[in-house]
Amino acid sequence: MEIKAEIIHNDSMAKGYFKLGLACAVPEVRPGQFVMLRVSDGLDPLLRRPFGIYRTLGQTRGRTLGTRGSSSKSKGIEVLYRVVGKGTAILSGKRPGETLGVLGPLGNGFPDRAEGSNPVLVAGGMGIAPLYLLARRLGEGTLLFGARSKAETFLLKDFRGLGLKIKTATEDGSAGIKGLVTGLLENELTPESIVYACGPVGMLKAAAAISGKAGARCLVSLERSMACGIGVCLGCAVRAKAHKEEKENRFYKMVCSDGPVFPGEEIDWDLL
Amino acid sequence: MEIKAEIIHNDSMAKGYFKLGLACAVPEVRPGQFVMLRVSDGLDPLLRRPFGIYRTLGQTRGRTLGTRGSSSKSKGIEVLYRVVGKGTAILSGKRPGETLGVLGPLGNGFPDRAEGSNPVLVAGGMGIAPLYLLARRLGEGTLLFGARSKAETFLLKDFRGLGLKIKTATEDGSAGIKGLVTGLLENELTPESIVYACGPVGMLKAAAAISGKAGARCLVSLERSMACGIGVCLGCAVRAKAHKEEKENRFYKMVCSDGPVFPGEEIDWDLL
Amino acid sequence: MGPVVKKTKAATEVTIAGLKFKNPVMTASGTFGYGAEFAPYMDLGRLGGIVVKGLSLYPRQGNPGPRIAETPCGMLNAIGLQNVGVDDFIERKLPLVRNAGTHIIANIFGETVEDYMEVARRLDGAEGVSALEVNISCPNVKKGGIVFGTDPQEAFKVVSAVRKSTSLPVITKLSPNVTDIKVMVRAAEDGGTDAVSLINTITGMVIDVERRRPVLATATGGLSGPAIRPIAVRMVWQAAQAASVPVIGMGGIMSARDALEFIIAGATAVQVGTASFIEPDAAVKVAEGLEEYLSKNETTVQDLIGSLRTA
Amino acid sequence: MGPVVKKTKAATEVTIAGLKFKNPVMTASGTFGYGAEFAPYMDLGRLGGIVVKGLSLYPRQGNPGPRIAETPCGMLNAIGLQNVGVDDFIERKLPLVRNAGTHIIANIFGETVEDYMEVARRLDGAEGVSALEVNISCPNVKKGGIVFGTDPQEAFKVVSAVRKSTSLPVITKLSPNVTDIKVMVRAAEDGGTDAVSLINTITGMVIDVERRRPVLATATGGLSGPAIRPIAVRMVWQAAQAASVPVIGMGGIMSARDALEFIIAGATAVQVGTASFIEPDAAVKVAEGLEEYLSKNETTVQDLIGSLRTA
Ligand SMILES: Cc1cc2nc3c(=O)[nH]c(=O)nc-3n(C[C@H](O)[C@H](O)[C@H](O)COP(=O)(O)OP(=O)(O)OC[C@H]3O[C@@H](n4cnc5c(N)ncnc54)[C@H](O)[C@@H]3O)c2cc1C
Ligand SMILES: Cc1cc2nc3c(=O)[nH]c(=O)nc-3n(C[C@H](O)[C@H](O)[C@H](O)COP(=O)(O)OP(=O)(O)OC[C@H]3O[C@@H](n4cnc5c(N)ncnc54)[C@H](O)[C@@H]3O)c2cc1C
Ligand SMILES: Cc1cc2nc3c(=O)[nH]c(=O)nc-3n(C[C@H](O)[C@H](O)[C@H](O)COP(=O)(O)O)c2cc1C
Ligand SMILES: Cc1cc2nc3c(=O)[nH]c(=O)nc-3n(C[C@H](O)[C@H](O)[C@H](O)COP(=O)(O)O)c2cc1C
Ligand code: FES
Ligand code: FES
Repeated sequence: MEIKAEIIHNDSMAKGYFKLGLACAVPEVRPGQFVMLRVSDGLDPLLRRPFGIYRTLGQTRGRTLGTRGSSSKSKGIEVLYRVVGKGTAILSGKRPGETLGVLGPLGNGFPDRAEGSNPVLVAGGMGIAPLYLLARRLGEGTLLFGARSKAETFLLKDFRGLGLKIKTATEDGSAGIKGLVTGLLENELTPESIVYACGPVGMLKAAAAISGKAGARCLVSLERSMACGIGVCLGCAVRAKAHKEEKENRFYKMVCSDGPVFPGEEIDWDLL
Repeated sequence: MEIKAEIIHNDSMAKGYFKLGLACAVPEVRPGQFVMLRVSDGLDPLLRRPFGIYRTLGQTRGRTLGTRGSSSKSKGIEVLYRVVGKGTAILSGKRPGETLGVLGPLGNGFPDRAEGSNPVLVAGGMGIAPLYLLARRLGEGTLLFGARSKAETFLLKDFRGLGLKIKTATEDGSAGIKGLVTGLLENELTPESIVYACGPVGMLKAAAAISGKAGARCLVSLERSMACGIGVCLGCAVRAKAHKEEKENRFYKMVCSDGPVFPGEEIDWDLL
Repeated sequence: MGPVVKKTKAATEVTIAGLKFKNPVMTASGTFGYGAEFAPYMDLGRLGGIVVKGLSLYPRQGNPGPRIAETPCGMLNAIGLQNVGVDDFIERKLPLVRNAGTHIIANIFGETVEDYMEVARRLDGAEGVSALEVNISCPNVKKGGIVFGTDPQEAFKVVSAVRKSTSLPVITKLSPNVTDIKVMVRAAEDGGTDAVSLINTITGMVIDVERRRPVLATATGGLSGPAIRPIAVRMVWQAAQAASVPVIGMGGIMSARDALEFIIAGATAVQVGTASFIEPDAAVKVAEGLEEYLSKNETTVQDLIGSLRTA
Repeated sequence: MGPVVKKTKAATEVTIAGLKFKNPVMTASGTFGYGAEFAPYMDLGRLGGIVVKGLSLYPRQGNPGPRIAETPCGMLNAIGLQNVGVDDFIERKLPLVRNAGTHIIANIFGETVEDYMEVARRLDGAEGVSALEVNISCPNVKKGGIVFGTDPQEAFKVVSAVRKSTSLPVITKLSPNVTDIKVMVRAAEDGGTDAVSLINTITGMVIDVERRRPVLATATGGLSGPAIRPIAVRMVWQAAQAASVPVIGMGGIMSARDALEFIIAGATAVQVGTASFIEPDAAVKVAEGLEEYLSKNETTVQDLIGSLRTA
């Protein structure tokens, strides 16, 4: 599952936003799953970085790479990322032809859609990335996109034409309505809605609360600093509401192996 | 003196050997001086790496760089290096257009040639690099080059036509005589000779001993792990023979600031 | 019986407290789960041993998050010793690895000497446990929270109590947060330990300067990874000089070269910790690299142990 | 006299033992020579202070080489406290920096308590020395080589002896190689110190696995650089909680962000060490970055000191 993948492309989409294509044979990817990327062969930064799988690539462009596991369904993956710190800065300097260590796909991703449910996707900024595969699979419903300003709406490009209605909210009002994306959510919900949310923690918390009030299910995709990505370091814990009936009665869930997608009501947002 | 220099070229000369051109305005360089290069902006590797200045570049090829200090004599420097570890491996992956931190020129280099002396340059492998500027300045004398095999003789290319006789010794006999370069030295020396040597420490020790026996002066260029390159960490100490007349009567000399060139008889080779 | 065939001892084989290890490379506690989690990434049988996550008498939930932070060439953790508890381990985790073809070592801890004893007792009969590793880097609740592993008398008490509670070999895992590691080695030996392992993590802290808060919810945590390796090698070297029992070395091992530093300094075996987070099969790669070094240098681990020349 | 003009205190100003520092960024002993060596690279007057290379009663030659080794995100050194001796310092080095517009702090050490006292006495009258920093991480030859800085009683002795030998402010520089730094803070305070500074280097070792020898000629050396920063921040935080005198923090500071960790943890000032080897003007850059942070956040160093919220 640890693969040295050749970089197919690593293109700037907008200032500080990049689209990274990796040639690696991966088993079927569920929407919401992620990979751990090693951005440097050196010892600093030491840990891998987690990134959602944006989409799978059927055909590798550029040179093809001899990877193991020939029964795999796709020849590569794409990741969208924003430069926020040391690791993503290093990543943004990589060029096609270089190789990166990839571990994944990891995590459980989004559960299959329940019969008759009415999907509402809620994305905050870069949080839209793990929702693309889901949107494509669903092929209907609504996508609510929140951003700081119009500049970030380029992230919506790939989502147009997938069959979802798209509504936008920006903090400065430069695109869509002025305000938070959770404002849009309130008007969108029915008890048949199923909400899929990814973005900043404040947004997720609000989405879970609003959904709960409307009697709708809400699935949130969480982010947490990770060391291993495979459930063994116990570093990426989030506080869950204790369930008496559960055998281990664990307070803590691991974002990497129990998630990264959780039912919103399972999370103890105050103790997160 | 700390300059961000743009890489003009970083070309492989042979397997594991590179020629690095840096666009940086440097004051006049004395043969035998060196620079400290920062091979990574990150924290690992932490320390700069020392490299002899192979030659100065009158004209920068490629893009020119706005550097400070306009009274400088040259617009760039060239360094020859061999990949031996982590730092040089990272360096070899750098491409033209990237920038590197350069500190220098540092150290004292070779002293001016004494009247009537007969120069004999002795180089072991990559140790030839700091001798190029010297050879060009001298324009006469003899260069004795020692290498493992013929494969390394490409290092001699720039030295041809400078006016020096060149003699080669290889360990496997694939070029020149079979044996060590110090073997050549014995036949070359007269009391008027002045020997300039750079290479592995065993070679330098032998060169100093052979020169001493022949009554010739010998100047050796030493290598030592360095942290600062400017005489303040006191990390690059070599053992010198104590001189009673010297004020501080120091046993230890700093390769970076007292050297890297020392009279062979000043070094305590057994305690080095 | 047929003729006696003299078997050549494998170059990588080592013996600790009567246990034969096919190679001296184990995984470190808390960095390899209960073992089975890593089966998809490697053949567990290639390992000298697996030290499982620290076990307590009852399940522990661990600390609130954030529990980890990256540091220059290292990481801080404050997991809070989350674990399923010794009974659940025996019932549900151990069966998954007991036939993996490697030694399973149970790392144990407690907040009182009695805790340690009871955990040791419960593991005593457990099929498939080869040895106990006693983590003494835990606060002693009865002594006002001072850490067992920083006070030689408390260390002695806990080690001798465990020693009396089990027939398994006992490895004492030492804390590096002490002035003189040799004193701790002696305390563990006096307590009857069969081996010592070190180093556990070094206490550290990272501050988020924008929020003016520690990054970890618990303020401080344990530093691990290559950043601490020079400190670990030094302590293993000091411990090996003081110890009459075998020493197991760890702290920042990322490669076979790193493992060799510890062995040459005096370690009979090594453990690979943080590296397994970055490359799940890091420990197997270390074992393979070690084999390569041995055959290239025509030597054995046995000959390398403590072979450091300092004169 | 003219009208009294109330001066606004600069946001970066701090006071330690009655000395005003224009900013809280100094250079660390042993990493900045005697100061003048760095004049070509910066305006020394931009620094809060310069702590010079450790001075002993007589000149010292230092250790044989190799004296340094690189480690992951750090370096080991065993310079052996090579220095020109206190008299030569006063005569030849001090005049070069005494008018640089920054505080010159003399770092001193000895092998006996008497050594320390005599060095302190000779510096007492020296024009241009603002304070003494007493390095207690040295082996006490009379006590069989145990380090002054790891035994609270010995630390107390040396600090109180220096205290009596000088009218200059006394800063005690603590060793991190101890179980409990708070005990050492108290010993220094009992000895009459005006401030404590920490951390000095952590003992470490690197082995050349091909030669099976330590890389350093002295086997072990002192670890510095970003690798140790989490340990240093933790110790400074602990020291600041225990101390009633100001704390000066250091260990792996490479940037203003790093310096802020120490200040928020409770340090009144910081020292930049290893970073000056990599960028000669690192300390000035730290001071500049600090100014930027303060103006961006509209705050002062004074308000940041110990502002860590842990609840
Ligand atoms: C499951 C999951 C999926 C993600 N998907 C994406 C994605 O598709 N696109 C994208 O741009 N980002 C994504 N992120 C966030 C991404 O992991 C961080 O932005 C990245 O790790 C920052 O690394 P850095 O070195 O640049 O930042 P630094 O701040 O220098 O990193 C320091 C440490 O903090 C961790 N860290 C910092 N920010 C985050 C964060 N938000 N989440 C987790 N760890 C963090 C780093 O991994 C590293 O260990 C995802 C995170 C998770 C957990
Ligand atoms: C004055 C001087 C001039 C030099 N000129 C040249 C030159 O022109 N061309 C060239 O190829 N090499 C030259 N060297 C050697 C060069 O500095 C080393 O090869 C290089 O530092 C190795 O770095 P690394 O990270 O690849 O190796 P690593 O072994 O990974 O380095 C680890 C540490 O050891 C130090 N180190 C390792 N080898 C040496 C060495 N031989 N000398 C000094 N420090 C070393 C490194 O600087 C680093 O701190 C010179 C050295 C000195 C002191
Ligand atoms: C996330 C994490 C959890 C750990 N949990 C334990 C534990 O439960 N018991 C224990 O004795 N050591 C524990 N350790 C310490 C390691 O076993 C090891 O001693 C230390 O990390 C140093 O080795 P390394 O640098 O190779 O990681 C843990 C370390 C880490 C990083
Ligand atoms: C090469 C070197 C020499 C040092 N010499 C001294 C010294 O003479 N006296 C002293 O008190 N500390 C000395 N130190 C310790 C530093 O002052 C500082 O405490 C330590 O390096 C940690 O800070 P840093 O990580 O920023 O370097 C020295 C450190 C180094 C790296
Ligand atoms: S990142 Fe290690 S358990 Fe989740
Ligand atoms: S490298 Fe620092 S003194 Fe020479």
